[in-house]
Parts: sequence; structure tokens; C-alpha cells
Amino acid sequence: MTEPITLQQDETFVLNVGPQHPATHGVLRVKMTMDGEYIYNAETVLGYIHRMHEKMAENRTYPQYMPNMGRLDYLSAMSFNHGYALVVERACNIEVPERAEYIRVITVELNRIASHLVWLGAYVLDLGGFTPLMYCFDDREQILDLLEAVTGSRLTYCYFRFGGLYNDIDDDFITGTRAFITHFRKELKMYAKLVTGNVILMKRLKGHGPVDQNMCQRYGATGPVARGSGINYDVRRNEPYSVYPDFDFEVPVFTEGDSYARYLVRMEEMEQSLRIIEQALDKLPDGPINPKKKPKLIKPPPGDYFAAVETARGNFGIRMVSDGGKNAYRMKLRSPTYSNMHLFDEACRGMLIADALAFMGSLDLVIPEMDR
Amino acid sequence: MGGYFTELFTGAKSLLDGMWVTLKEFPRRPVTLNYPHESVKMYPRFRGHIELIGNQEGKSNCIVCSMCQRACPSGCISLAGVKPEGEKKKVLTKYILDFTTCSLCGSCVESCNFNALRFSNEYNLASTRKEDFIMDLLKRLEEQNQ
Amino acid sequence: MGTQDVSPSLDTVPSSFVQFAVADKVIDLCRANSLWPLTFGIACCAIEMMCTGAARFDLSRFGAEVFRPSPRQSDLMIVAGTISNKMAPGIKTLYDQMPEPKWVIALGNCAISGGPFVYEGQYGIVEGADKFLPVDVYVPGCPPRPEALIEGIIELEYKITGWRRWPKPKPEWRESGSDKS
Amino acid sequence: MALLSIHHYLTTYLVFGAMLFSLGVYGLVTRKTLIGMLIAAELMLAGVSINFMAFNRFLAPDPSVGQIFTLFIMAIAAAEAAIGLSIVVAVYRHYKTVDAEELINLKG
Amino acid sequence: MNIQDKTREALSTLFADMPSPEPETDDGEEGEEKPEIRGNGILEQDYHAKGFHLDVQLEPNQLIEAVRIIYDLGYYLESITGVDWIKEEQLEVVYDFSRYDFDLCRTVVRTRIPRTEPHLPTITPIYTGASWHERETHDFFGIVFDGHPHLVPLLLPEDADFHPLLKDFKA
Amino acid sequence: MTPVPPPALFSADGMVGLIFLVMIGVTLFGGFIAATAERLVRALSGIVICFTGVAGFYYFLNSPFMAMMQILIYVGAICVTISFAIMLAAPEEKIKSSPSNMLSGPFGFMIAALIFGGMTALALTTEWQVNAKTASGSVREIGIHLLTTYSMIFELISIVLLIAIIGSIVIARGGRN
Amino acid sequence: MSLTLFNVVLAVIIAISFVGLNAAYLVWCERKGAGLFQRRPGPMENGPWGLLQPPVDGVKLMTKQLLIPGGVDKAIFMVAPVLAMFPALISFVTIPFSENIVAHPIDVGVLMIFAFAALGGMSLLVAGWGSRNKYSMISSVRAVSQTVAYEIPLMITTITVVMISGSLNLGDIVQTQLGGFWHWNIWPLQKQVGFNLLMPFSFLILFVCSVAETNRAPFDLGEAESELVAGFHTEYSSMGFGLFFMGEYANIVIGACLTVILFLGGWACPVGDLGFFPFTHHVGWFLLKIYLIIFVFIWIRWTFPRTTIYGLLNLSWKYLIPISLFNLLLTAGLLKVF
Repeated sequence: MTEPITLQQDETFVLNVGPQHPATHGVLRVKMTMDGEYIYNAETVLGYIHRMHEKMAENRTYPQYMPNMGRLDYLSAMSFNHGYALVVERACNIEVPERAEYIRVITVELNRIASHLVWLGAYVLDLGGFTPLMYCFDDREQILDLLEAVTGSRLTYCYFRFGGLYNDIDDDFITGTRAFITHFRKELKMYAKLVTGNVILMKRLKGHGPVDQNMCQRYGATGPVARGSGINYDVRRNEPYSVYPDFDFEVPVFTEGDSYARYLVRMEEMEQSLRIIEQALDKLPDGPINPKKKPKLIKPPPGDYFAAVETARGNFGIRMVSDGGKNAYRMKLRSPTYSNMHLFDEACRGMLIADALAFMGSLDLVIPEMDR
Repeated sequence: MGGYFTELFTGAKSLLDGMWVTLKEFPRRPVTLNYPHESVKMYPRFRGHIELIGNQEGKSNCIVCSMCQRACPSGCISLAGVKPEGEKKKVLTKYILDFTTCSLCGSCVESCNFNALRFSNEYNLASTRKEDFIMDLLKRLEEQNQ
Repeated sequence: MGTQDVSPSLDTVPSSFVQFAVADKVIDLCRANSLWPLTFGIACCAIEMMCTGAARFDLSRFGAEVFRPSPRQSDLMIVAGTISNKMAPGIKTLYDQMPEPKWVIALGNCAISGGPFVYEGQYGIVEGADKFLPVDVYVPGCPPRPEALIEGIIELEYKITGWRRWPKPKPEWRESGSDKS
Repeated sequence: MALLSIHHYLTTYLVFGAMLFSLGVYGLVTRKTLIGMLIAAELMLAGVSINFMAFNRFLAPDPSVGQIFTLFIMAIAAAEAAIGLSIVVAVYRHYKTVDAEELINLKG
Repeated sequence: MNIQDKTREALSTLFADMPSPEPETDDGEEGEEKPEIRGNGILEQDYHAKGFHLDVQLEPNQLIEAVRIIYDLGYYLESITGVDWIKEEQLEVVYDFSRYDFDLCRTVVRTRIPRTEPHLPTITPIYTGASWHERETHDFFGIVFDGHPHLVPLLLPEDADFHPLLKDFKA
Repeated sequence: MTPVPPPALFSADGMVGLIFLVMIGVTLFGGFIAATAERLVRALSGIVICFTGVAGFYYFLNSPFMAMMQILIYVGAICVTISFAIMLAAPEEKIKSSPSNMLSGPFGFMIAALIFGGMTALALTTEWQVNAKTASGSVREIGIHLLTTYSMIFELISIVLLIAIIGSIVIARGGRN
Repeated sequence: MSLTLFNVVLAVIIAISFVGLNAAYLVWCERKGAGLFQRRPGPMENGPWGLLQPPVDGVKLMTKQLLIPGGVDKAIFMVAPVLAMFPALISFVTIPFSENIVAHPIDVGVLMIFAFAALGGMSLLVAGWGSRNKYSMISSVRAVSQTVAYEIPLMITTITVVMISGSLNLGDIVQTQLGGFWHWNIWPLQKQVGFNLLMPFSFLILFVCSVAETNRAPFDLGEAESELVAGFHTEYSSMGFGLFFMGEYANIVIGACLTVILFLGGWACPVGDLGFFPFTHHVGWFLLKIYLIIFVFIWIRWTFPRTTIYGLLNLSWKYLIPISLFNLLLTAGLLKVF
């Protein structure tokens, strides 16, 4: 069953999974060479949604580039906004008011939960269960309502500004978020019953899709994929940015390295995000949300700058090379799933196609972020 | 052998747990919003496409400074104005928004220092013609005034 | 059975028999109310498409929730996202694989005209699905709200049958939004 | 209209069984692949079974002997199919072909 | 000894034969005198201003060795990218490395190659995950990574012959 | 044999006769495809049709039990096995048969025709002593006979099947190391 | 036989229309049920509660272009959907809806259902093979191995019940369970076998097997859409697909009927013979029971994720077959004792 079998190459055929395939969550294509239902090897073909984000950075001014961040990873757009805001703030040396930092954290964490909910729903859909998707989207709608009331959009937020935010949150948002936290704690219990404990799911995930630590290092896997393999790495904790050091939260780590471990990491992360939001709401200071002195025109001094944030999928890094002009000279977006997906090729060999697709789902792919 | 039956039992129990969860949802009222029959009201910060704000006389506040045009990442705004004889400010004569390339980032509204722009609440646009979304906002303002 | 196109095209040639016209009307009505979309998401708008299918907005009320994974069984292609040059041939193939009669909805600004990714000298995307597909309904937004997709489907039904079953709700601000203007 | 009552006659079934049997023979002789031959052989067995059943219905003093024989044939056919096909699969694995003539040439 | 010093020491063996530049260069100065090309060596950067700790510039032929040292120290590969310095007729390739543990040290390895003949050795034997990054850099800048097992376009269409992130690229 | 008076077409008996004729047609059609089709999958489909038809004959021969067993065993077991063999062993089907054996076509046809002629002649010329008492075909009767008079056959069947199972496993496993 | 031919034809027509109507409206039930399980209303706008949805879908499917992709084996491609629908229809002939409402009560009714189920299994194989599509091919292989694996425990369990009832005739099997729900085969306490604790488990096995036989979630590996796009009917459009769809639902009804007849007393009233409505009450009970079972089918489908093919074979060989075999032996022994 699960033990790797020796495959003979002479009886293989090529199965194209994608670019349009229900399991690839978008337009990813995996050329699988199959021996029966076993995968002999897999070659991932990217670029079906390459949207020239890096080139556009050279054509747009720094504020104009902000909306692109929401389109990179549409599920956790806030984190990407945050990363970009961080690197420009670092380059221009802009101070961010305390209140803005707290609101940033709250929205980012809410967005992280929303992102994980989409993943959970879509993942169980990959495994053939349809109903959890509906529940997840229903819960997610409540987050989207909260965020829409603040940011004005449901998905591709463009809420952060350099040094601050587009607008302030109101009391409705705070009460709404608190209500959501209580509601969602209950829902998490429900998911644990409906999905996590399900024997079919466990059978499909436990022991499948092994990723070990060395593999993570070689491929640069981060986020839940690394944490599912026993690597205690979370940018929020290891390389603290914003006001994350103020909060008491745990980084869930599971050592099994299988699909189920990654699954549990994400489920646990939702719980931790709730904790962070709760603390942030308690500590939320008053004050302005935009800095008093902010350069009229964003023109970072020449040099290169780097910033990393923890998105829902892992370590998102931005390398920005400035030549002192209005536009960036070069903007490199280091997206987490790009590295996470890369290890699929190696890890899926000898797997059954059903397991491989379950494994692929456990990597939590967002294709536009990989293709950029 | 003990493991065999334990596995069977825990497996069956987890399945029943799951079935109980879905069964509880079965008789509940759906959360659905029956869209064409009822519709949600937009949040004050909702970002539809932009529209011009009219002052008391129903004229636009715009003084044709082109800040919005410059702030727009995707260049979807084009505007023109003339300076009538004897007036200090320019008067807007044309304000075209190509909504199909807009990314609803809000830069234009933010950059406007004269309270001339705001987001509309048009959330359910759909048409069989692409040209419907290249909007003449001045015309829209006039229609709103009526 | 055989490979035959039994479908009258949308701008039907007026048939001389009244009965046929009635039958055509009925068939059109049935088609309009049983639009099975292709499970096909490209980018951001696909998530909103999923939201439309999910519990809050529920596309199934219109009989359009049967997302078919195979193009052979679907009637409606919702192009939800940016079409890159690399993807365009694939989308064309998918469209060609769908049996007649078929419709296309361009969901979101990217599918309408390339959206925010259009700039002078871009090298990667197709500026609008209508460059290579006959798009029936355009739903703008970045991304559009799920209501807009439902509106798009109603608009498509209107296009098929010539009869609009539901009035379009007028957008309203929430009460606390009175300070807006 | 006489055709409509032919199912009352034994001869009908016998002729018909003969037809199936000879179809099977034809297939067995002309087919080149082992699997095709097997299919033809099943056809022959079906023809034989029909004869048994017909005799059972019209002639036999003991009313179930023919049926039991047919049952026996079925079991044999099933066993034959299983064995035959496993041989076919084994042969294919070894020689990468199931063409009977090529197998003769291989002398393996 | 924290990891930053350890890494610097390990890497400084590469530059044994040349005078190591003093780490006292601060950012403002660097910003003003950008056009002057930096010499090879290790720079320690202010993390809060730049976002990384160690900045290593080296010759293309030292690359493999440096990456090997970094791999042995337990770094993971974050990304590989290029920068087109068209004025200097050079392409810069930047390797970002980071660590999984709490001992934070982001290390940047950069090397410059002439624009006319962009060749670099591949690091895929060390970091398997470099494969896609190198392919992507090849897509965007046309840099050829010698020894790469499968250097075909990754993000661009399979038959693409253009390199869009070069500064002189016109669609 | 005592001739049965031919029924009218639109009577119940006539319909039965018609169904029988249709069945003969279908069965022969299936058999023909099974024996001649170039593609093995088609041959397989043909044999499925043919066996279903043969089951119909058994039904007409007062033995619904055997009819159902025919479908169950032949279609459900044997055809499925054959289909697996086709999938495993014949990934590409040869449409063009090699002309090495020119004789096999006409030769096979001659043999088949000879056998058919002989058997038909035999069937038509023999004076069959039709037994008035027809088989009831009830399952109970078959069961009783199978376990008393013909218990040997019953045991044989089980042994044959056992050997077949073991044998096929042994043979088929041999290939995989 | 010939005397009742017209009755048979009539009954067959009734059975077919019952199946057709059921297949159409079960789709509606499924969509509606799915909706309610998922916090949404399901079809609403077409007719009251969306009741016009099935005919609307039907007309649409029928008037859609029937595409025959290039490269397929045309004859096989066309035959397969018919082959999927036809056995389910035939099987209905022998289902007893009540004491005297049965199209054609043959002595070997149980065998007949299995025989035609096997024929239905062939259709998936033929469809997948005929489509010339890799996904379809994998799917058909899966579907067939699944069918083979599940027929064994299904038959063993059925034989257990047949042994208790002493008949292969579905009507007779129901007859032995008359007189109150405590006489149903699902309970351990039976007058023929005394006390057999495994009977409820047998019922579960039969139920699981009929879910697997009909290719329903969580055993819908044949059309596992996240793996195999749409499985064996990937290439089918229009009515070809419609027939597969109908065949699936017809099979569900058969599966439910079989479960009800074998274990839940068929048309027997749960509390003895009430006999209020001399003609309808039996049929009413029967329909009530099968729809209950179908509800559970739908409920399960919208609750669980899909298994994998090896998980499924494991379940069959490691759990279902041993337990059902043991029950068979136990029942035989108990029959001898009592």
C-alpha cells in the first residue's frame, strides 16, 4: 500500500493534471508519469498565471504598487500588504504608530484564519467531502463582513499604507470580532468532530506525503509545511516584526511530517490566531493610525532592503532594490508556496495518485503567488 | 486482535460523530441571502467604482488637479477641464472612468484633496456589453441630480 | 444519436411553425435555468465564484450549482481571473470541448480587459477574454461581489430567454453610512 | 407465423447451439491473440451449454442433470478464464506480446 | 559565538588572500556612492535598516564553495534572483539564505557577471530547491546556469525567447 | 415432435415468440462480433451481449436460475477477468493483422461451416424422444440433486475452483519480483 | 408464462416509469438535501422549492449537443450509457412493492438483482474504455475492481438472509419477516436462528456494500472529481451523461430496495398488520422505508470525504468479508441447532 514500490519505467504513461483540473486549485499543471495508479515522477509546470508582478514594480511608483500585493496571494492579502509596507517603511525609515500596528496584526490574523478556512474547505473538497467547504465559507463570510466593513473590499485588500492604514477601525468592528471569536471557537470544535477525527480522513492523511527536515532545508520550505515536519520556524516568532513580540502565542509544531501533521498545524494555527486577536483587542491603544511625519513622495534611498513576514502559507520575503527613484529598481517577491510546491516533485514519487493529490492539497497552494 | 476491534470501533464512532454534526445542520434555517429578493446594504466603506460628489448646485467639486489620474496605478481615469472666463477654478468637462482596469485600491479617493470623489455602492454590475463599464462620471452625476 | 447540433443558435431563425417557436421558447427557458458551470477558476475571482456557490449566496437556487469538472457536461464557462498568454490556448481548448449551446461569463476586470495588469509593454497576459472567446456577459469588479456574479447569471438568462425574471435590486448604503456623502 | 413458435422445439436450440459453437471455432482458428482465443473458447462453451440445457428441458428423465452439468461447465469456464488469463498476463510480462504467432517464433 | 560570527568566519576563508573590507561602512555612505562597484568581501549590515545581517559579495567561481559552507551551517535557501545593472553592463545574482532556528542570521550572497556572457555554475547539487529559482532567473534575465539539469522556461511559455526583467526589454 | 400451432403475432404467445426471435438475433449478433471483431474490447462487448442472450435462452428453457447464474458468472466474473487481462496485457490493439497466415480466414470458415453443417444435420435428422415431463427448474430441485446424486460434481467444482485460484495466483505473481 | 405476458409488460412499464421518476426526483432530493445539510436552501427559484428543476435539467440535457470526441470507439461509446441504465430497469421487475404488486416475481429474484448489477458494472468498464481518456480508463479499472470487491461480502450477507428465509424469492423473504418489526432480519433474535448477535452488523455490511456497489460517496472512486476529473463519464455530454446519471440513481433505489427487503421487512408494517388501507398501506411502508434508506445515502454522501481505492479494498477484505463469512457460518450453525 504505502511502502514505496519499485516502478518499471517501460509501462508508464503521462497524465496531465491541469492546467484545468479540480485538484490543482487554479491553473497549475503537473505532468505525472504514471505506472498504473502509481506516480513514477512528476514535473510541475508553472506560469499559467504569471502576471508580471515583478516587472510591474519597475513601472509603478511605490504607493501604486500596493494593490498588486492583494492579487499575489488573494487568500492572505493582508500579510502580503504587510510585508510590502514593512520593506518600504524600513527603506524610508517611517515610524508606524502603535495603534496602526495593532490593527495591522488584528486584520492580518483575521485574514490568516480566513485563508486557512478556504484551505480547509478546499482540502476536504479535494478529499471528496463537500460539506465542510460550505461551513468554512460560511464562517469565512463572517470574517469577510468584518474586514469589508473596515477595508471596503472582500478579498483583495489594499488597506495598509506606508506608515499606517487606510482608515481606522470602529467599535462595531471590535464587538463584531469579539463575537466572531466566541462563535469560531465553537465552530472549531465542530470541525474537529466533522473533519479532524474522521477515520476516512485520518486513513488518507496519516503517514502519507512524508516531508523530512532535510528536504525542507534543501527546498526552503516554510510555514505549515516546515512546521509539520518538526521545524519550529515562524517568522512572527523567529524574526519578530510589527508588535508580535507583545503577544503570547504558540507556534504549533508537529514532527510526523505527513499530510496529517500539516493539517493539524493549520487547525492549531487558527486557534492561535484567535488568541492573538483577542490579546490585540484587549491591548488596543488609542492614537493616530498614520504617522505624523510621512514623506510626501516615497523615494527610498538607494540600496537593497529585505523584509519577511509570515503569511498563511509561510515565509514571504520581499527584496527591494532601490536606485533612489520613484519606482523600485528591482522587486523580488519570495513567495512561500513556490518553495513548498517544489518539493512535491521529489516527495510524490511512488505515491498513488489519490495520495499525491491529498499531499498536494496539504501544501496549501495559491497559484498566482507561485507564478507571480 | 484487540487493535482490530478498537480500530473498527473508533472508526465507526468518528463516522457517527460526523453524521451527527451534519444532521444537526439539516433542520436549521439556511444562512443564505436570497439575493434578487433581498439584498444586503453596503457598508459605508464599501468600495464600488468611484463617482463624483456633487455640491449643493449639483456641480462637481472637482477642480481638475489630476491628482487622481496620477495616483491611479492602472491609469483608468481620464479627465479634462476648461477654465471659463473670469473664474478662478477650472471646471470639469469630462471625467471618464475605465472601470474594467480599476483595482479598487482607493488611491484616487485618498489623493483627492477637494472632496470630489467617493466610492459608489454599485456592487451588482453586470452587462452584456463591455462598453458599459467605461463610465462617464459627469453624466452619472447629472443623472443622480435628477 | 449522432454528432449533430440540435441546438438552435441564440438568434434563432424564425421558424414557420408556431409550435416550434413555443418549443424553442421552452427549450431556451430550460437552458437558462439549468446553467451548469465548468469548475474552472484561474485567480482571485475564482474564490468569489466559490463564495457564490457557497452557503451565503448559494447559486443552487437558480439551478446553477452543478459545477461540472468536465467541459463536456457544462454549459457555462466562467472565466474567473487573469488569462495569461500561456493559459489562453488551454482556455480555448476547454471552450472548444464544451458542447453547444455554451456561454461565457467574463468575471472580474482581468477577464474583461486584463484589469490592473494592463500596462504599456506588458508581456504576459491576454487583455480580455473577448479577444479569443465570444463573451456573453461581463461582470466587472476586482473582484466582483458574489451578488454581481448572480446578477451576471440573471443577465445571461435574460440574454437567453429575453425575459428578466427578477428585478435588479437597487444598491443601498447601510444606515451608519449616512455620513458618507 | 410458424417462426413465432420455434421456441417450443428442441431443434431450434440445437441448431442455435451449433451456430454459437461454430462461431467459437471460427474465432479460435482465426484469432491471433491469446485473449481473443479465450473469448472464442468461451463462445464454444456457451454453445455446448445450450445443448445441455435443451436436452435437459426436452429429453432428460431426470430434470436437473443438464442444469447441473451446465453449472459444472460454468465453473470450469471460470477456472479456465482465471488460469488462462493469468497465463496470458505472465506471458505478456515475459515476452511483451500476446500474439500467438509471435510467441511461436520466440520459441521461449 | 553566535551564528552570525560563525558564518562570517566560515565564509571569510574564501577571502583569505584579499584584505577583508572593514565592516564600518554605514548605509548613508553607501547610498551616496552607489555607482562605485563594491569589492568582494563580507559586509555586516544593520538588520533594522536593511533587513539582513550578512552581505557577501564574491566571484562567480567562489560561489559553489560559499554555498556549500552555508549549506553545512544549516541555512535554507530562500530565493535566488537577478538584478540588471545595465549602466555597469553587469548582471547581479543574489542568493538569499535564512535559518530555521532562533539564532537569526539572514545571509545574502551576491555575485556579478558580465551582461554579455551571463554564465554561472548551478547550485542545484547542494540545494535541490534552487532548481526552480535558477530556472526562473534564467527566464527573467537569461542567465545560464551551467550544469543545471533542466534549464527550460518555468514561468514563461515553453517557447519563450525573451527575458522580460532585463532593463532593455521591450514587449 | 408434436408441432405446436403457430400463434398470431399480436397475441401473448406471439409476443413471446417475437421476443425469442429478437433474442436469437441479438445473441448471434453478439456472438458474431465476439468471434470476428478485430479490437478485443469490441469482442468483449460482443461476448457480453451474447451471454446475456444465452441467459435469455436458459430462461426460455424453464431455468431462470441458470439464466441468472449465466449472467452472474459469465458477465460478472469471466468478462471482467478478461477485461482486466486486456488492460494488463494489450495496451495497444493491433488493428492490422499480419498476413502471415493467409489460409486462416477461409480455413477457419471452412472448419466452422463443416462443424455447423454436421451438427445441424444431426440435430435435424435425429428423431428426438421428447420427454413429456419437462424440467421444473426450481432451485430447490437443483440443490437437492447437487448435494445428493451429483455431490461428486459439487466437490469437483470446488476443487477445480480452488486449484484455479491458487494456480492463477502463482502464475500471475511470478512476473512481479 | 405467456398468459401473464401483458401483465408483465404493463408492470414493466410501471416499473420503468417509477425508476425514471425516481431517478429524476432523487436528483432533486439530492440537491435539496445537500443544500439543507450545508446551511443553504438548494434549488429554489424554478418552480415551488425548485421542483421544476429535474424536468428543466432533463430538457436541457436532451437538447444539448451530443459530442463524440475524436478517437473513441464509437459503438462502444454509445452502448455504454444504455448498458448503465438498462440493468437497473430490468432489476426492478422483480422487486416486490407489496404482497401482490410485483411486476414479475421470479424464484431467483435475489440472483437476478446481482446478475444485473454485474452487468451494470460492465457498463462502467466499457464506458471508461471506450472514452479513450486516461482519466476514464483509470476510473473504469477502479470501478470494476471496486464492484468485484464488494460483490463478495454483499453476496455472503445476502446468502445469510436467504438461508434464514429459505428462499431466493424476494417476496418470500419478506413473508418470513411479517408480523412486527421485531421479526425483521436486522434483529439478533430470530425464531429460525435463535440469537445471532451479528445480524445488525450484517445489515451494516449490506448497507456499506450497497453504497459501494452504487459508486456513491464515500466510495465514489469511479468519478472522484478531484483525482479523475469526472471519471468514466468525463467524455460524455448531453444524454449520454444523463443516462449515467439516471442509472446511478436507479441503482441507488435498487440498493435501498434490497436493503429494505433483506433486513427491514420489505413492505411489512412495523407493528403488525394494521390494514387500514387495504391496498396502499404495504406500498406506503415500503416506499417510506426505501426513502429513509435513500436519505441516509444522501446524508452520508454529504458528510464524509472520499476513501481511496486501497482503503476501500482494505475495508472489504479486512473487515467486511471476514465478518460476513463468520456470520454465514454462525447462521448455518444456528439454523442447524434451532
